[in-house]
Amino acid sequence: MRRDDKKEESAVFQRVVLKNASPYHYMKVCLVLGDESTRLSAVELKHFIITGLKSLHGEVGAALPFDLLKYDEDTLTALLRVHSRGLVKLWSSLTLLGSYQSQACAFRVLQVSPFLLALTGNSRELQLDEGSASSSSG
Amino acid sequence: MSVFMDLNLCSSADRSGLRSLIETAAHLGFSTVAINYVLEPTAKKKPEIPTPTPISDLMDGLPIVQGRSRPIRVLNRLTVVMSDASHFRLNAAEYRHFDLLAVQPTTEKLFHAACLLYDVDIICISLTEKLPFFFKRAPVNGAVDRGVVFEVSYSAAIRDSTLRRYTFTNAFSLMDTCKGKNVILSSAAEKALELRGPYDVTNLGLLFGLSNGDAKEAISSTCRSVLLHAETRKTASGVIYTMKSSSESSCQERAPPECEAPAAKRAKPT
Amino acid sequence: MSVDLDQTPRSLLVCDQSSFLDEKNRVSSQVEQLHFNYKVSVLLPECSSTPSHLDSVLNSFSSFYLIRKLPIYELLDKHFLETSVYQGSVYGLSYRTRIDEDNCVALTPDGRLFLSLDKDSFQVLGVEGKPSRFNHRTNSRFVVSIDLTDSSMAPGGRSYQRLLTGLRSRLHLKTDFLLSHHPGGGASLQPLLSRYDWSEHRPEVSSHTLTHLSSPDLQSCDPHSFLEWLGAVDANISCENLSSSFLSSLVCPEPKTTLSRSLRVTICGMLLPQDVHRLIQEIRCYLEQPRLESWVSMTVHGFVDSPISWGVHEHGVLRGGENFYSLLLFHDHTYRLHLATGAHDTCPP
Amino acid sequence: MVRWKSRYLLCEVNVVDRSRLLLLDDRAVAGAVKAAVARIHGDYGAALCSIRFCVKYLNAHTGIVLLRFPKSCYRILWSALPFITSVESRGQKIPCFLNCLHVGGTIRTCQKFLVRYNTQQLHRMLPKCKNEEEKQQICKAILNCTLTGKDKEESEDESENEEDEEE
Repeated sequence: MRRDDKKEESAVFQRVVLKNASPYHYMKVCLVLGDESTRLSAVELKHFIITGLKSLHGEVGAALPFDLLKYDEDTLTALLRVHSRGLVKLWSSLTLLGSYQSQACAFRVLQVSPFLLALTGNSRELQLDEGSASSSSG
Repeated sequence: MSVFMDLNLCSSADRSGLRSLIETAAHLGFSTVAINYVLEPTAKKKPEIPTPTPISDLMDGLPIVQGRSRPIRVLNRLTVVMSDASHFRLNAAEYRHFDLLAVQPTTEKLFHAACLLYDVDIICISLTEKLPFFFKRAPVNGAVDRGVVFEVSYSAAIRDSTLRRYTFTNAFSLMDTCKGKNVILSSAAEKALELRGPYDVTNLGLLFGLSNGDAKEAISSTCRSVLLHAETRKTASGVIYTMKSSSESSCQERAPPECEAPAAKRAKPT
Repeated sequence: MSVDLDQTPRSLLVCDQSSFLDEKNRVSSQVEQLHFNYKVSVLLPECSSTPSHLDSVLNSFSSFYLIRKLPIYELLDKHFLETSVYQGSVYGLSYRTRIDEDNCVALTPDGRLFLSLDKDSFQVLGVEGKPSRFNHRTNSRFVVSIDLTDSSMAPGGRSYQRLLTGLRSRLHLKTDFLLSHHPGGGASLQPLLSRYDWSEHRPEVSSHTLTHLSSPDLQSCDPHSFLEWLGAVDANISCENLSSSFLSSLVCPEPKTTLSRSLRVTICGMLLPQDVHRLIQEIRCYLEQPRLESWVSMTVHGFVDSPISWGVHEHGVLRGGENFYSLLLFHDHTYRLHLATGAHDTCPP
Repeated sequence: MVRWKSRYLLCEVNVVDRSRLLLLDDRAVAGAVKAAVARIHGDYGAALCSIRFCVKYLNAHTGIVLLRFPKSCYRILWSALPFITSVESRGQKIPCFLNCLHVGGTIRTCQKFLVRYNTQQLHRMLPKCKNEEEKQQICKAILNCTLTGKDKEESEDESENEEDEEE
């Protein structure tokens, strides 16, 4: 982490560059289950993720603090927040989680970013084909 | 960087399973996949070299890669599990049906030979058991110089905790030896839920001891050089490419789309 | 080689603080330099419905066109160059291509064409370029940057012919393409559009009312907490947690106040910097009237897969290609600007 | 030739009842380390702990162990050592803890450190002797042992043969 003030001409104009200073990383994940009718509550999901952390990274992993910021039970989509130092551990244990209550499952990580704002404006989600446009061809 | 590839999807007799594997891979953002046929000769019996199922038989239209407007590209690959030098026949005509050729040596001697002599594209390391040998720098460097790559598959690590430990151990010692060069990461998935997205695989690469950049190359650029290496195997040093004119139509299909490119340029690995 | 699982790829956050009244403020140039904007989201505190001025600005954002399977050599068409590119203010960006995998193309309003190509395509094209800054071990991606307004690129010239034949007969680069132009520029896109399968799209406006929103003290809040809070508002995440809670310990930074009714307006599509600039002016007018809360925040997200982010600086994707800025405007014409980029990007201006 | 870089951790096994130290053997200590790493760092740690990890030297009399870890991951493995509370050997559970004395890049540096450390310990212990006679005995015993190099005494034995450094 470095913080260098590039210039400070007056009290009015100030510019600060923060490099690698983001304290958290944010992940947008979606759980895919073999049996699509299964539903998990938020608490169950968090426990499930902790199980994965514990099996891959042991007690150190299980103690890794992370937050379930938002969770949609219908789509099994969740937003996670984790300290930047724990990102690789959390992500890898999500990747290697392969079964939930003896049914196959997989976490699809949709986006990872050091800024929560970036998760709300991902241009890869831009869909232009579904109607809503006055289309013509020539 | 080039497109993301997963050069190991397990073939199976179950066609709908294979179809859903390819569909999932396309959905996850892989632009090229290879269906892997495993040949495991033993001392007693020598099984026939399988012929790959044409993709057109498998599915009507190829699925579109997510977020792109082009369909996925499907290749065929043969993996020969070797416990004896006689199991790998040099220049066997049957091998020519496959786009990619891989060997999985099980003894140190064969590993040495595979690295330095055999005309193959990929050397698989069995990651699910304790390795019967150590990786030595000399053969590994030889393989790196020849453009042969090593493959690490992750789906065993999803299935079982013991297999996971072996995968990590073996992958880590491999990376220690080859320093992250010429390594590809692939799934070896049998079921669609064993596949993981490209960025997930990259992150997993960090646990195998790869750096961020190396891990991303392991599923893109290095895979591309494998494909080019495979093409040079079929051609005379990548300069001349022969096609049988009788079966022109079938060959044309398999020939890469950008055939007009100067062959020498395209064939250079890396 | 050593095992270090704690490291994460680089990220950059630039925080500017100044006033619109200060002559040295660079907001307009910073806004202009981010050419390809995907989404703008405005947060109006203590506001129940979109003020009519803002509404009309939002609804007058320029529309954009999607052309399917456009051969890129069409951009070098003599007629297109004369009627559009030389007139200025034409924005073009390849669509459904990913900067870390595919060939990407961008056309900037000053008439520069950027091609970010993989190694095969670059060698086949045979035009001068330079290796991407974000290559790792081997040069596997190359960037070609061409100034179409330059005299050497005039139709008929040698380098023009070289590029044209490269694109037309060797590379056959075809992609879906987003095209837009600022109406003031006088460019006309119709001749090009008429030859291909195209559709016109209007930026989508949506608004959302938030009640009982807790907000931090904006003057004292540190940049990362502020952006986190803003992100939570944009993503509809509740900050009403206890710090000891099991599920989530995200809380609004102290000291906080509660806003009874706030409005979030978003607009999404391919947005032009000129329109964003107009929106900023309108927000400043809005702030001049006395209100309960004297600030407005505006966030602009750039396209993830654009070959360039700010100015002509190369942009890439390692894991996420975030490039966005967030402008916080106050009643007294002071502002705070946060510009953020991910790992494969240069420092914002 | 490129060398495999390793780190050697010189540890002291602390037990309540010193007589039970004699029950220790290489395999028991290695097992205890592996179990602790697997518990603290999970499958990932366990996997790292099977790469070139071994108990290079164990002195059951003094309770000194020398562990070898790959250099690239010794920190993560080291962090699990404090969590060892007992070593199970020959069917018996010996409550103990490991105290890391020195971390070295070669066995030689560890040996040098051990000699110095034991000398210090000796100087610390000598004043505690009950009478002059006992002191003399010990000194004599030590002198004998260093001269002949063949130690049958129970005092500090430094005759650990220098293991060849791996190439």
